[in-house]
Amino acid sequence: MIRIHVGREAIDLTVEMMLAEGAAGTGAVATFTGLVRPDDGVATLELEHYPGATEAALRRVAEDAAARWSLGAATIVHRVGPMAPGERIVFVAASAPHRAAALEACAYLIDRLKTDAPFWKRETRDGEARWVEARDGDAAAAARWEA
Amino acid sequence: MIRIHVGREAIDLTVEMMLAEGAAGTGAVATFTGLVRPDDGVATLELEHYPGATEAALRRVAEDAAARWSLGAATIVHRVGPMAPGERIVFVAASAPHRAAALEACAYLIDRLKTDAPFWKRETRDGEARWVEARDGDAAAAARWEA
Amino acid sequence: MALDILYFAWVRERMGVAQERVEPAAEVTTVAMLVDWLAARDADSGEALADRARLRAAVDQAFVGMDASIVGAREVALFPPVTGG
Amino acid sequence: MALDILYFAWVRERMGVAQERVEPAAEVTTVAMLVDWLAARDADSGEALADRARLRAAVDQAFVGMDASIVGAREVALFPPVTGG
Repeated sequence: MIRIHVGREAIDLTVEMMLAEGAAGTGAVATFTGLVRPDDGVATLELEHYPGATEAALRRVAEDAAARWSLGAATIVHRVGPMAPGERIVFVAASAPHRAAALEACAYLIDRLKTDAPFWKRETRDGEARWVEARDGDAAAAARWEA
Repeated sequence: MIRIHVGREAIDLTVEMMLAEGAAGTGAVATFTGLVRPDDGVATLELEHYPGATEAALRRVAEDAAARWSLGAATIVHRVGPMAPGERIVFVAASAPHRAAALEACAYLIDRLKTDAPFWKRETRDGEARWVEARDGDAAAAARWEA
Repeated sequence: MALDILYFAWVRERMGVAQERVEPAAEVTTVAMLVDWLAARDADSGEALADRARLRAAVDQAFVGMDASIVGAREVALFPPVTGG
Repeated sequence: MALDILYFAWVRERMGVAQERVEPAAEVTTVAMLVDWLAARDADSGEALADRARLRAAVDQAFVGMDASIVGAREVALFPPVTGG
């Protein structure tokens, strides 16, 4: 089961975990949640995206993971619009019969998402907004999955 | 924050995620959940443990992870007693400022738990109970963290 | 042939529009040539698109390199490196 | 000196008890020697502890190898390889 969702509303982990755990054959679920760091001086974070292209890119990432690790479920939920410190930006989950596949696929989902999906972060600190710069480490993290 | 819990009651992910996400400086939370596989022919799974020694072993694993990856929070919650297919056996979480630390620490927590904590599984299939055998892969997975 | 251009993040802010429809000359056949063509129209566009090393593109919603063809494309997006997750 | 022995999983089932208090001779100084001493007491114990390759131990709640000392220990646990998680 592939689940892709991009929306302005808060991410509901209870629902997402229920879906991930409920996939056929699931003995292991690995998840990653990204949050607006509450102590980083950021007052608000705003996420912009490329509607249509975003969902297609996320679906490709999830389908690649599901095929590579024979997942029962691959979930990517990403929030857009303004959000406050402590709120969830992204949630990914991988469900598999055993843990190695779930853990690896989860890392793959978030690493690929960081480089392959058209989202842009703008943060406001001390009343000043600036676009977040891409990190070199993100490309390296995504590249390690190419083999 | 180190959170260790061993108990007979169902694992409440909402509470556990709230604790893991609420740790100081958290921008990333990686989790692993182990479930009784619902389609595996197992009617019930029973978990036995070594009271006292179990909690101490889990605390050591969590403290090692917290120190190694500078975690904001390390959680290990493990259920004991009888459980039904689809139910959660174990939940681990690692909270960190960035994702690489959270993902690696989460894998470490579950890999080390598999070899270092005194739990034993007994499953009932077709009315017959048998003790689950340890998997060779578990020792190998734990060994890869020794460096 | 009419082509929709979408701008995101600081590219959008610098361009002052999120989207425009253009009709570049027939010899404009790659993303790089399209960026040059857009930038050459006026000083503001030129400034907005000056930092070519930090520009990325998608043609018909697929991420591509700057040398990718735009022949027959309906939609080209220009934006900075992505920062989601 | 009195020593509490704890058994878990199939070791417990085969021994027929979860716990017992024993007083081994002073020359029984390691886990392996303790297992030999327990197994030598009667045929049932001998059978229950026969599969030495699949026995693991903890001394005073710390996992140890079979050659670990039990001198001064208060509690020794014997069990199969663990299978949690």
